[in-house]
Amino acid sequence: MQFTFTEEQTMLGDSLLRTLARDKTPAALMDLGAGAALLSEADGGFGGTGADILMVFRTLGRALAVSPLLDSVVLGAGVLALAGEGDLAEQASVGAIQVAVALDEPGQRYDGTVGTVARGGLLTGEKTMVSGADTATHLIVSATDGVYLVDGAAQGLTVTSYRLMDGGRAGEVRLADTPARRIGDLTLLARPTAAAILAVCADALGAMEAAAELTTDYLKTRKQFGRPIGSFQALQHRMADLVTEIEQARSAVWNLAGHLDDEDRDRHVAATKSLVGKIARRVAEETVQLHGGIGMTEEYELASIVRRLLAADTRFGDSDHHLERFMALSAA
Amino acid sequence: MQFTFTEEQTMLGDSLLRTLARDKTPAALMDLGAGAALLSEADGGFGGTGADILMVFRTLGRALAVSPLLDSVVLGAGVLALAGEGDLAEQASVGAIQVAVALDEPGQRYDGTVGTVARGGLLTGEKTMVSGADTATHLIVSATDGVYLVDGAAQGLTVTSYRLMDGGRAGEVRLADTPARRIGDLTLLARPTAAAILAVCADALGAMEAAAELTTDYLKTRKQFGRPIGSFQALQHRMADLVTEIEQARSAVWNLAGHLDDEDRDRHVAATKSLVGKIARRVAEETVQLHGGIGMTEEYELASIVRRLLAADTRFGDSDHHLERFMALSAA
Amino acid sequence: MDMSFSPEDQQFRAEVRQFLVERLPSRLSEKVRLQQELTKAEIEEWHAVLNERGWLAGNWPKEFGGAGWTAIQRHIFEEESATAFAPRVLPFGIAMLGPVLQKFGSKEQQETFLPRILNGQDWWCQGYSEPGAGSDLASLKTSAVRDGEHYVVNGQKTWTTLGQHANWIFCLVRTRTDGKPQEGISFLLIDMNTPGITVRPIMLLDGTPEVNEVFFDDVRVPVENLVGTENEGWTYAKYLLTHERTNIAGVGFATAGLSSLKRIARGQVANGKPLIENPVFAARIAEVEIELMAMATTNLRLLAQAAAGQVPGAESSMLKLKGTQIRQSINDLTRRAVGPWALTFPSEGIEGANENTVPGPDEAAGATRAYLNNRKLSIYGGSSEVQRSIIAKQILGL
Amino acid sequence: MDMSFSPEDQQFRAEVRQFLVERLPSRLSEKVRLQQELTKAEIEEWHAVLNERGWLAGNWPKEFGGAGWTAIQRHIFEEESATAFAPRVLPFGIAMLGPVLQKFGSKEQQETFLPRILNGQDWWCQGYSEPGAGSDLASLKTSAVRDGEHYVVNGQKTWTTLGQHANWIFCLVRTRTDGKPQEGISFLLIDMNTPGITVRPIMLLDGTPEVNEVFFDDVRVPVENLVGTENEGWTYAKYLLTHERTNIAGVGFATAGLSSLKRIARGQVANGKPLIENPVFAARIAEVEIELMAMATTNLRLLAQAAAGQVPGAESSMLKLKGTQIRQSINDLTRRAVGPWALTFPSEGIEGANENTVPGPDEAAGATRAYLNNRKLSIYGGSSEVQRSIIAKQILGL
Repeated sequence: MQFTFTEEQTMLGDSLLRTLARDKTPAALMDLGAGAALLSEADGGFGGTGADILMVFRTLGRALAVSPLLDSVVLGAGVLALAGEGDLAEQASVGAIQVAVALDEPGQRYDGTVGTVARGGLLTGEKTMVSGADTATHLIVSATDGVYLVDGAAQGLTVTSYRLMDGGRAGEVRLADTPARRIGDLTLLARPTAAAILAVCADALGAMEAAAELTTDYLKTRKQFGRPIGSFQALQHRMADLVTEIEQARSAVWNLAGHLDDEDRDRHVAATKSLVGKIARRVAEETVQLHGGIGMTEEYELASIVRRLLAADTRFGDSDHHLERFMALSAA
Repeated sequence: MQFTFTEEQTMLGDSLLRTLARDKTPAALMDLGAGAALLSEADGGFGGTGADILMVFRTLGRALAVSPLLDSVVLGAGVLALAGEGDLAEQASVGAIQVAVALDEPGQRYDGTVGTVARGGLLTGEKTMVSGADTATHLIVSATDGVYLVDGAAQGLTVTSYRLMDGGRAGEVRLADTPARRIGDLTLLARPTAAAILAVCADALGAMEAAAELTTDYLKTRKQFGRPIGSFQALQHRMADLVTEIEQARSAVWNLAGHLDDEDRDRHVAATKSLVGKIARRVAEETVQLHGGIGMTEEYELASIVRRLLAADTRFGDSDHHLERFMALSAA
Repeated sequence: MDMSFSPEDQQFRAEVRQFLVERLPSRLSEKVRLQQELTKAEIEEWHAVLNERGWLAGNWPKEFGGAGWTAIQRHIFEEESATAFAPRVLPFGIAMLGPVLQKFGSKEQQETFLPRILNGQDWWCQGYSEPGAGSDLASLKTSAVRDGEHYVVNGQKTWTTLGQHANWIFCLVRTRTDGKPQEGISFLLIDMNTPGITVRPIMLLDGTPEVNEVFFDDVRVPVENLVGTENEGWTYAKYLLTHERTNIAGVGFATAGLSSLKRIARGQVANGKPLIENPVFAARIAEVEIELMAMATTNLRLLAQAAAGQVPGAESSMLKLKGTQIRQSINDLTRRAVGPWALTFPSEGIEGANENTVPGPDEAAGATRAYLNNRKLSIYGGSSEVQRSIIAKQILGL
Repeated sequence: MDMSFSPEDQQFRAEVRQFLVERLPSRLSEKVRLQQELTKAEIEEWHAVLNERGWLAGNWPKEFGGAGWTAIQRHIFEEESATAFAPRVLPFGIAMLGPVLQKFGSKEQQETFLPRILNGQDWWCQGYSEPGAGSDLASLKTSAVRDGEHYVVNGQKTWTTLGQHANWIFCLVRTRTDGKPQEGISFLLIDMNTPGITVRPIMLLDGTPEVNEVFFDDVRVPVENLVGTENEGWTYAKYLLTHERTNIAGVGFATAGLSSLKRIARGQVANGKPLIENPVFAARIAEVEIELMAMATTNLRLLAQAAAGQVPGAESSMLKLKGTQIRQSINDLTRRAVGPWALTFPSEGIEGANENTVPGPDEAAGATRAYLNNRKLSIYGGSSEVQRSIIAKQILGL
C-alpha cells in the first residue's frame, strides 16, 4: 500500500505548477507533456492511470488554469483510444486536434438518456452543454446505437456557443443528417467518463486547496478590532473544520484514482463525486464568508475559485445525482 | 394578532412552576388544575386550547416533571370528551381515573396500522409501547372498526410493563377476547393525537430552555486555562446558534398551538414535530458537548433533560416520519 | 393568543394584492422572478408607480408624505410585493436617510430632501463602510475639516451599493480625531456632482457592478449639509441601522424564492420524473419550508411586540441569522434545481445576457447569479459572525 | 500509488479472519453486536483467548511478549475484530501503560508488570484527569510527597474508566509545585489495594457506571513504583497519549456500526416497506457511508506514512474529529432506525436488562445506550474543540 506518486508524476506536477504560474496557455501545458501524461503508453502517451489524472488536474485546479485537457484529452482521446483510433487519440493528447464529446441532450439533466439517431451514416439529434464544442475539430457523439465521430466542419452540424461560469465555453450542438462514422458501442464511454469525473474532482481538490491557502493567509494578515481575525477562536475552529472536510475530499479523490480500473469503479465514482461536490460547495461558501466583503469581489482571486468549485459540483452530475447513484449501486 | 397568553394561563404557568420546584407529584399538578386546564369548559374543564396545552407542557418540560397529563388527560380525556363520555373525561382531568391510550401495534413503527379486531364486543389484538398502561384504570384501544373503551381490570387483558428513557413507563398490551365498549370511530383520535403532539413539542421546548439555561450558566462559571469557558468565542457562537435554533422551535410550537383547530392542522403537526424533533436532538447533543465530561454524568441535571429530548423526538413519530408526512401533505 | 391578522390588516392585504395585480407590469415581475438585474430606469419606474399611490414610503409618517403604516402593514406590503415578484423599494432614501432626516434633520433639510426622495429626483447612496474597517464601523477615517462655510472632505468609502446611479450620498465622516472612535463622527449629505468625487464600480463575483468605491479628494460640502450636531453622527448612524433592520428576516423574499424553487422543480425532469417528486430533493425543499414557517412566526412575534410598543432587542439578530440561512439555502437549492444549466452564468461581469441564447430553463442564469449575489446576505448589515456575538453577549450574557 | 494491501498483509487478514471464526464465541459477539455491556469476566475471557494466540498485545515488540505487528497489521486486526463484533482489547495495560514501561520503565518494572498485563493478573486503569481540569491536563493537583522510601499521595482523579474493576492504577502526580505547570509531574504506579484509596463509580447518562472517581488519602507508594525520573512525568504522559491515538479514527467500529445499522434498517418496516428502501433514510445512510469510505482512506494514508517511518502529526486530529463525527452519526441513525422502541432504554443506571422483556428489535436498548455513551467520543481523549484548536494552530498556523 503506497499513497505516493512516482518520481515522474511528481516532476510533471512540479514543472506544471511552475509553468502555470507564468503561462497558462494550452500550448504550454502540451509542451510539458500534460496531455500525453493522460494517455497510456499503449495509446501513445506515457501515463493515463488514475494517479496521473489526479496529479495533472489537481495542479490545474490549484493554478486555476482553463485548458482543453478534460474535454479533448481525458474524454476525447480517452474514447478514441478505446475505439482503436490511436492516431487521433495521440493527436488530441498533444493538442494537434481539438475533440469535444457530446453526450447530454436537452431536458435530460444528468441521466444521459440518448435520443440522437443514426440513419445510413447520418446523425440527427440535439446535444446540450457540450464543453469545447465551438473550437472542436472533431466531435464524439453518442447516439442510440453507439458512439460516432463527427468532423467539426461536417455538413448539417450547427454549434451555438456561450460562456460558462468556470471560464470555459460550451455549445448547443444540432445535428441534421450530419455525416458521421461509428467508432464503437456506448460502453466505450464508461471509462473515459469515470476518468473525466476523477479529473473534475481532482481539479476541485486543487481549487479547494488554493481557496484554503488564500483564506488562511487572509485570516493571518487581515486585522479587525486591533488583531488578526485569524486569532478569533470561532474563525479558527471553522477553518479547522473546513480543512478537515478538504482532507475528506482529498481521500475521496485518492479512492477514485486508485479504483479507476477496478470492478467497483462505479461505486467509487458515485461516492467521490457526491462527496467532492458537497464539500466543494461548502468550501466555496465558507471561504467567501471568512473573507467577508472582499470575498464577494470579482477582482479578488477567490471569485474564480468559487465559480470553479460550483461548476465542479454541477459537471457530470451534482452531489445529489451521485448520492442516488450510490444508493442504487449499494442496493444492488 | 397576538402572541400572548391570557392572564389565567400566565397565572397557571407561574403557579405550576413554583409548585413543581418543590412537589412534582401528579396530585400537586391536579390540585392546581393543570388537568382541568387541558379540557374545554364544555367538557368540564376550563381550557383545552392550543395555548393552554403549550403553557402547561412547556412548564412541565422546564421543571422536568413526569406526569400522567399527556396520556391520561390530553389523549385519554381528549378522546373521551369527543366520544361524549364527559363524566369520564372530567374524572381523568382531575386524576380520579387513569387512562392509557393504546394505538400502536408491534412491527408497525410510526404508521399506525391497526390490526386489533372486535367480535361481539370482545377485542383481540396486541398493542405496543402503550404509555402508562400499567397504572391505567381505563384503556382506550383502537381497533379496525373504531375506538373502544376497556376496563383496566377486564378479562383477557394482559399488560407487561417496562421503564422508558424519559422516566415514564409503558407496556405491551395483549387483548384476548377482552370485553370492550365501542365509543366512536377512528376519526375520534385525530384531534387528541394532534394535541398530544403539541404537548410533546411544548414539553421539549421547556426542556430545551432548561438545557440552554443550564449550559449558559455553566459556560459562565466553569473556568479553564484561567478564564470562563464562555469567554471563548467558538463556544459563544455555538451557543448563539443553539438558542437561535431553540427560537425556531419556539415559533414552531406556537404555530401548532395556533392552528390546532384549523383545517391545516395536519400540515402544522408534521412541520412542528419534524422541526422540534430535529432541534431537540441537536440541543441534546450540543449541550452535552458544551459541558464536556460533566455533561455525560447521570448525577448532573442535564442527563434527564437529554433523555427527555430524545424521547420527545421518538414519541408519536420522529423527525423523518413527520418530514415525509409534510412532503405528502405538500404534494397533495 | 391569536395567530390571525385583524380584519383591518386582512383588508389592507387585499388592497395591496389588488394594487399589485393592477399596477405591477409583468415585464418587471418576470425579470424579478427570473432573478435578473433591473436597470436604473426600471427601478425608477416602479418607485413612481408606488409614489403615485402614496405607498413608496410605507415607514414614513403621513406628514412627510409617507404612508404611515404600522409595522404589521409594512410587513404585509413587503410580503405581498415579494411574492408578487415586485421590484424591491430601494432602501437608501426611504428606509435609511428618511427616518434620520425626519428625526434629526433641520426643517430646511426635511423640506428640501424628503420630497425629492419620493418624486425620484434624488437617488441616494450610503457612505458608511471604509476599506479595512469591515465590521468595525467606528474606526472610520474619512475626514471632514471645517473651512469657513464648508467642510473639506477627504477619504474613501466602499461597498456603496448602486452608488453608480446616485446623485447624493449620506456619509459618516470624522470631524474630530481625539476621544473614543465612536466620538467625533458627523453625518454629512454630499452632492455627488461636487468636484473631487470619483466613483469606481466594484465587480462582484456574480458578475455585476452592484457596489462601488467612492473617493473624496478635497470635496467642499456646505455646512448646511451637516445633519444634526457636529460629532454626534454616531447616534444618527445607529438610529439609521435600527431602521434599516426592518424586514431583516426577508420572509417575503424567502417565500417568493421557495415558490420559484418549486416551480423549477416541477418543470425539471430527473430520471424520468419531475424533480419535485424525487424524495431526496423534495425532502431538502420540505426542510427549508418547515424552517421558513417557523422563522415567519418569529418575525410576526417580533412585529407584534413592536406593535405593542416594545423596541426589538437582540432577538432581531436571531432573525437576521436564521433568515439569511434560509434564503441562502433556497438560493442553493434553486441553483441545484436548474441542473447542468447552472453553468451558463456569464462570468465576465457584463450586465445582461450572454451573447447567444443559453439553453436550459429560463431561470438558470439568474439562479446562479442570485446564489452568488446573496452570499452577501451573511456578510453585510452585520455579518452572521457579528450577529452571533450580539446574541452571545446581549441575550446570553456570555 | 497502490491502494491495495501487500500479499503478506492480505495473508495476515485471512489468518485473523480465520482465527475470529474459530475462536470468537458467538455468545460474546452477539452481545457486542447488540451494543450491550460486557461483564468483567467476559472481557477477561476474550483477553485470554487472544493472549493464548500471542495476539493480545499487537503493538508490543516480541521481546516483551507482544505480537510485534506493523501499524498496518494492527489496523487489519482492529478492523477485522470490529467487523466480527469481537470485544475490544482494553487499552489501559496494553496500549497505554505497556509502551511507557517498555520505553521508560526499569527492568524490574518491565519484568514485574508486563507479563501480568498479558496473563490477566492485573487490570490497570488510568489516573490522569482531575476534577475541574478538563482539557487542561497540566494543571493537575494530586500530590506525591517523598517520605523515606515512599511517596505519600493525596488528591483525586476522575473519569477513570472501568476503575471499579482495576487492581492497579498508573497516575500522574505532582512532585514539585514551582515552575511551569508541565514541570514537576511524575508518573507513579499504584496498587489499588493500598490503604487510603477509595473508588466511587460515576453513573453516565447511558445508565452505566463506566467511569469512576478515585480518591487518595495519604496513600503510601513505594519509590520503586516511580516510572523513569521524578518530575519528568509529562514526557511519559505525552508519549502515552501519542500511543493511545492508534486507532483514533475507529474505522473498524464505524464499519461494524454501519453494517448493524443496515441490518436494522432492512428489518424495520416503515409505511409497508423495509426502512432501508425509504429514500430519505437510505440517503442518510449513504451519506455517512460515503464519508466513512473517505475517512478510512485518510486513515490508511496516515498508516502508510507511519509505516514509512513518519511520525503522525496534527493530521491525526482531523482523523479524530471526522472519525468521531462519523461514529456519532451512525449511532444517531441506529437509534432512529429502531423507531419507537428506542424509548425502552432502562434509565435508572442498573446494569443489564429491564425487569421485563422489552418489545421491538433486539438492538433497541443497546442502540440508545450506545448513542448516549458515544457522546463521549467527542469529549474524551482531546475533545473535538481541542482537536480544532490543534488543527488551527499546528496545521494552519493561526
